[in-house]
Amino acid sequence: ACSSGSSANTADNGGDDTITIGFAQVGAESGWRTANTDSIKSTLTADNGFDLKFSDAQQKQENQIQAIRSYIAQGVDVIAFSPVVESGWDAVLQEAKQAGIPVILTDRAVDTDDDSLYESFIGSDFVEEGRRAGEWVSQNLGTEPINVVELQGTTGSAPAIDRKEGFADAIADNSNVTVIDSQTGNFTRAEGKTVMEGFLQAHSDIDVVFAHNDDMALGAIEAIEAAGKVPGKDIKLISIDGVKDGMTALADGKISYIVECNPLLGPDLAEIAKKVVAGEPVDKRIVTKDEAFDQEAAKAALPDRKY
Amino acid sequence: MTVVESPASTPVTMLRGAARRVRLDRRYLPVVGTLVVLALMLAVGGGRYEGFVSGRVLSNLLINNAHLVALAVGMTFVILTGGIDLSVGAVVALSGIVAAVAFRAGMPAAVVIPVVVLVGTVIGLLVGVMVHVFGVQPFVASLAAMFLARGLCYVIAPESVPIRDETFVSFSDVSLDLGGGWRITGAGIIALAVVALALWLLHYTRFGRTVYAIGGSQQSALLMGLPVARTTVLVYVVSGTCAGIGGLLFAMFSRSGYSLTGVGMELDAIAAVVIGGTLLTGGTGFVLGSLIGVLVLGLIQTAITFEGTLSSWWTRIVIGALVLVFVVLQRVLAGRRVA
Amino acid sequence: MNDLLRHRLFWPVVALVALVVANTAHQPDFLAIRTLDGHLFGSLINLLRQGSPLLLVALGMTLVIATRGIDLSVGAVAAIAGAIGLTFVAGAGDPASPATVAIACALALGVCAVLGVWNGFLVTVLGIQPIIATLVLMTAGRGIAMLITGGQITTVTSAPFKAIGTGFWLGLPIPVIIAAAVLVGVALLTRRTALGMLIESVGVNPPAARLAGVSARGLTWSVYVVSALFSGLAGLMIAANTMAADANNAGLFIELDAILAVVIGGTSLAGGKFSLSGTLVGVLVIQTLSLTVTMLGISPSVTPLFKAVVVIAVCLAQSPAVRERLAARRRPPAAAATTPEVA
Amino acid sequence: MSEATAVVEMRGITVRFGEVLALDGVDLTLRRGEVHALMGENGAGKSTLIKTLTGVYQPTAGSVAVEGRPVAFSGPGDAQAAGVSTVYQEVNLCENLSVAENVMLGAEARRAGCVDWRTTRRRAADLLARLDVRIDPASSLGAHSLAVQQLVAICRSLVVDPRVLVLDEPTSSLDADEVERLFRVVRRLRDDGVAILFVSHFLEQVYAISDRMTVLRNGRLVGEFRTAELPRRELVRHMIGGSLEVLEQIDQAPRRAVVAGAGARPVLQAVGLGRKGAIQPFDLDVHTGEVVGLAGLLGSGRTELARLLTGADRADSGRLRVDGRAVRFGAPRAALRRKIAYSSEDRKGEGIVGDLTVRENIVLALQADRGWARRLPAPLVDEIVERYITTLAIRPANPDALARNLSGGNQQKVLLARWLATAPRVLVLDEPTRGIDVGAKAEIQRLVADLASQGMAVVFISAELEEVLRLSHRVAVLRDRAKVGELDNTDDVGVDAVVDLIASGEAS
Ligand SMILES: Nc1ncnc2c1ncn2[C@@H]1O[C@H](COP(=O)(O)OP(=O)(O)OP(=O)(O)O)[C@@H](O)[C@H]1O
Ligand SMILES: Nc1ncnc2c1ncn2[C@@H]1O[C@H](COP(=O)(O)OP(=O)(O)OP(=O)(O)O)[C@@H](O)[C@H]1O
Ligand SMILES: [Mg+2]
Ligand SMILES: [Mg+2]
Repeated sequence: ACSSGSSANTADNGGDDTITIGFAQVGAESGWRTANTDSIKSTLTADNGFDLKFSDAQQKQENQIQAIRSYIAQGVDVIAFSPVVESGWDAVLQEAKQAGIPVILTDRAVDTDDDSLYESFIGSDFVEEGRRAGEWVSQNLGTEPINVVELQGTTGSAPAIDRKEGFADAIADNSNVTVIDSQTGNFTRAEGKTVMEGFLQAHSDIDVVFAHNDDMALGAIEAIEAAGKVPGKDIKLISIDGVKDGMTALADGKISYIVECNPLLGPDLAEIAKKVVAGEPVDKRIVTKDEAFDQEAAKAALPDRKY
Repeated sequence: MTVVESPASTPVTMLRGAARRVRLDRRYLPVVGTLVVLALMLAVGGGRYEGFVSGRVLSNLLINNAHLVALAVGMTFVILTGGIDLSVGAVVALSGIVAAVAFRAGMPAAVVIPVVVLVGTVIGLLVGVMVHVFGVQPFVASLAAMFLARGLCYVIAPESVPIRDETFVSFSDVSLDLGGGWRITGAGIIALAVVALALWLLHYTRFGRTVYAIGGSQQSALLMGLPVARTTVLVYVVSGTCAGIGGLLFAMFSRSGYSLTGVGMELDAIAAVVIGGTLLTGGTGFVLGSLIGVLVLGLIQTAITFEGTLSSWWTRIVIGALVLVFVVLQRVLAGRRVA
Repeated sequence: MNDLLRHRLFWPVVALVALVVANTAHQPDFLAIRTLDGHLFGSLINLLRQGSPLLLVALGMTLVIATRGIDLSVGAVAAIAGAIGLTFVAGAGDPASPATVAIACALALGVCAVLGVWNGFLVTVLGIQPIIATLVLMTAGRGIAMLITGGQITTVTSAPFKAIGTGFWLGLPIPVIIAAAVLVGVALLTRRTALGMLIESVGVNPPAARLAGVSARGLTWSVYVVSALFSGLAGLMIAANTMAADANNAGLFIELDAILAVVIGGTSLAGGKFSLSGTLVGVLVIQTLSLTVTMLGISPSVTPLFKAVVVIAVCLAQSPAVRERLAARRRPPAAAATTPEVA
Repeated sequence: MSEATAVVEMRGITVRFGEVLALDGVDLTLRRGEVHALMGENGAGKSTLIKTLTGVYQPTAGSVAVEGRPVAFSGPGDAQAAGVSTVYQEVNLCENLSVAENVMLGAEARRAGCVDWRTTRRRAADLLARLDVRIDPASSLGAHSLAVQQLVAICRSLVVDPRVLVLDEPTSSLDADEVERLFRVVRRLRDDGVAILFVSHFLEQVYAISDRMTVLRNGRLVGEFRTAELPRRELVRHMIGGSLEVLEQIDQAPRRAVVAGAGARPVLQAVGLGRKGAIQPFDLDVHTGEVVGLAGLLGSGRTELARLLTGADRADSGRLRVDGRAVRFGAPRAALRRKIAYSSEDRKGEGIVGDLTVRENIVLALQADRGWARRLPAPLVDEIVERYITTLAIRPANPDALARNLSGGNQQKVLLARWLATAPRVLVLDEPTRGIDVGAKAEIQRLVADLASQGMAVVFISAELEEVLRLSHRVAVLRDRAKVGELDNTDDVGVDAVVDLIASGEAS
């Protein structure tokens, strides 16, 4: 009786137009991710006409694929997910397609030849983020020779690769800016601090720190202060994300520039999901509006910063 | 005597035979315990979630965890000798990457597939040699191999590399419909074949018996004149090879290679083996138990998805709690063992 | 000379010295120790400070391993301790008062003790294999920590709390003082009393220890409690280091480093004889290794390779087979025992 | 017997372990169709010589030849392949496997690359039947008592049709009946031309079975002798080296003292104590100053009884009283609190803590009883350790040696020292003289008698009925895991009376 998983879900086949949406989240590995989850959970509510099925993959692709398969078996109306990795989704997306369930990607893209496997991608452009950070450094600080150290994200992860690439691109034609060292701080404060301490030992002439996220920058600030230097003066910091702690540090002048990576994808997702279910056409690529902040902008934005 | 066998006698004797076998071998108790709890979980899940006990969901258990089955099988060999192999998660990543990069370079599947499995074999051999010849503790030897494999991954390709080779893709698309929503994929079949091969190796070859003997007491096995050296090395080779196969299966599953896959997968494999009733001290356990162990872990994951509203932290807590409930129930059913 | 060469810790110490030499060659003032405002600064001091949490965790791990156990939950416990400590301070009326911080720490350590009791209960009473028993808390523990912080990275400003991670006392970093005190305490407790011998007897031959009237259960149980307590202390240090309770990443994979340190230090995972000084050396090797990666500017992608090479080198040099060969070259040939045990 | 051809020739074997010179230029010749006894005190080097023969140890100097060809086995596997089959001193089998698997491991019958379990099991059953071991071949080895395991180990050595059979103390926990059965097999093999090397501390057995013997002392060769031409006293003199003091001790070994205060309240009293599947409910009184012997055949339940008395296993019926007060032992610790100590028969599995030193092993129980916080003061430890090393002649007399490096007999002495050091009121000794040489055995027997006369109560288990009878005031007889009777050991009670009781279940 209950053999066919694709049999219609009983919850929404009447006149009632609640949309059942399965969301497979990466995990809760950072404050950014938590804000992202909160945004999705608080937007896709019953009041807004959604029945959200949420799962957390704990940073494992296999768990995410498993969750998507399970959503297919449960016969949801829409599947949305933030892919842990870029590639490796063809098979399961094919299954979703065969079951007639549209898929929306958030935050990170997938690498596939077959565009028809998903309806739309909502998220930031990591390369662009790195490029914007690089451009700012090049224009504002690169007027004289400076030495930059880079705190990379988790080795091999898409944001780390893309942000590094974008940054390198942007400073390529400014001979004043040299990246003298680059290590991974795994996107965490503690490792950001440890690595920065090492940098400070190994190099006496660091002018700028480029951190792939705020957390590592915050760790680096601790290290710089502990070494008796003043962050923002002796050593300037640039980072990406714009979480509250980072913005506070920016407002305090400890960080000099932050490129935002907006985690509040809930509203966009809700809108797209409704359109997709209604059969309306949607853009294949929806890049979220990411701002960039300097000290003044941060002071202005901080009071109503939600995350 | 030419007495016509009464129709009732066959099932009765069969039952009696089964009962005798169960009574005879206390060693099977942990596995039976695991099975019972698995059934219990299915019953509870079925009552709680609609469509939980369906052919599709249950088939997915094997489809989603084929790679883990291979890893757990290899791990069973190692754990039976009283060792442990922490390198398997990293080997999965490494062989996946090697596969992806080789395919990207345009090599044919007929070359790539054996090479990928061989990658695992070589790493396993390395661990085995360190453990046996140099007397390095298995935990450390395999940890070093884990670093090594992970490092090689980053060197080969830090980014995730998709696999587009047509032979490979079409092979990983193989899916047999068994009716009623039940299906099995090529990966699933390979995994089951690995299990069958392991069963044969462990129970019908001298190698297998030596594995158990070493787990019982390495010193005794040595004094009994068994080939302890060769077997110890081989066990890690088997585990490495299984990890290579696991990597292949994972590559089929995800159609990509990525240096960060399989972080912590070794712990899943170990957990599956132990849940399946194998003692970490070595000497007791069954490969079928490990298969069931994998299914249990998969079922826990499925239950969590079906629950549908758990936040990240509750997910972790619930997984921990379910593993606990499972292990405790299994102990109760299998009876206390002298530790 | 021979005795020195044959010493258990000879090769780990050689590795340590080699790493320090490599760093010094690359950065001549690596060994320099400066004073700034009466506080000691320098790479070596940093090394010790960064290694303090690992040393604490590894000390607890050493004891657990001596009883043939293993504790995978240390990282999760550390995360919980940090979460409790900082969340309490954040919620308190006066985050900067030492009293608040003292209560926060006591609370965190108290909870850790309970977690240790829980682990010990699973292992000794229910008889679950240690690796699985502690795997439960390893998985669930981070969830609990996140539950406490609400999934956020709790950030607080509180000078006394911060001192646990980065403060100085008598010119020395406070974490180093704490870790050293714990090390000395454990050493005294195990070697000046009979505790060490009893723990080892439980690890070597549990049935024999039981018949000899050793309360194996009590000892095993308390070892897990101690391990959890030390992990909790380490967790507070980690949290205080950045003044942020990161439930996900605090102490991530620290269990592997700790086990590695214990084993490099010559304690066998099969239980029995343990060496605290060995663990100290192991911790220093691992910590120096990480620092070396940064100091020498080794590319992140080959970092694990570099670590693998060093670990393999140390382990092989330490291995009985190689030692036997080295020894054989120096002394008249000895009977090579293929089995360690003799009837 | 004429000089038959030499199958094994070991010449000038020297083995050194660090500082210890375990063997120093020892020769050994085994001839076809002879039973050759290897004799020597504990630690003389017998087991080491055997392990050198089978390739477990590589000699520092010397040569080994089998059938005239020089060999250098790299391990027991090699030796086995060359027809040298060995039963080592400690039972070296795998408890996790079944009896049949243990017997056949490495020699399983195979068909088309697969183990043929049916044939394998049948062959195991045949071998077991040859030694008259009546146990289920499919049962798990760990479920059997040490004696049964020893028999299984012997069966195992016969699997491959050996040319040389080495038996290192195979009889140490067998009773007379089992020994006789073993000897029948040994004699048959000898007649088939197998060379047999036999180690035992039981002189009667050696004289009953061997044709020739090689005597070692302190790792050196004393000489090779024909058994028939060497009187016992002479043999013992060779083994212990000149002084005949010990011999006198053996001759005047203590005969039991007068039963002290019969009717007084027993120190330890079991009423209906039992445990399902292990031993049926039994009553037993043990008085101060009394030695109670337990007699019975192999597997009759003596060990189980002892374990219930001392909290090693938990009883599920009946009561236990100490000084008339009811007690309940949940663990050996509780028993030790009341000064009741149990020395297990399984010194490898439950006795010696191999990785600890001799010193630590000796004080372990005493220290455990004091609690961890109150460490025994070093001078006291040294005094205790010193005392027992001397009294029991533990060799090497180095308190810092690792216990696992001691010879089997010396490990047993260390174990005994551990229990004596706790100064127990009731001492339960399960096979305390297992694997101990003549001199030390006499010493231990005397010690037991002395302790009893000083007021200690002793429960004494031994496979040797004579020994039990010589020491005990009373003998409790067990059969089929039940206590079937009790004898006051007056002068007219002999071995026969006990055997009768075992056989009939009724006191004569
Ligand atoms: N691995 C080892 N390391 C150090 N010393 C050893 C080792 N093996 C044996 N010995 C020493 O060698 C000597 C001979 O021991 P062996 O076991 O051969 O004695 P044995 O004659 O078999 O005695 P027993 O009758 O008690 O079994 C002993 O002094 C023992 O302590
Ligand atoms: N754990 C166990 N499970 C099942 N049977 C057991 C177990 N332990 C012992 N037995 C069996 O119980 C019987 C009694 O064994 P026990 O060791 O008490 O006898 P014993 O008189 O001391 O003999 P031995 O001379 O062999 O020491 C034996 O037949 C033995 O095989
Ligand atoms: Mg011996
Ligand atoms: Mg017995």
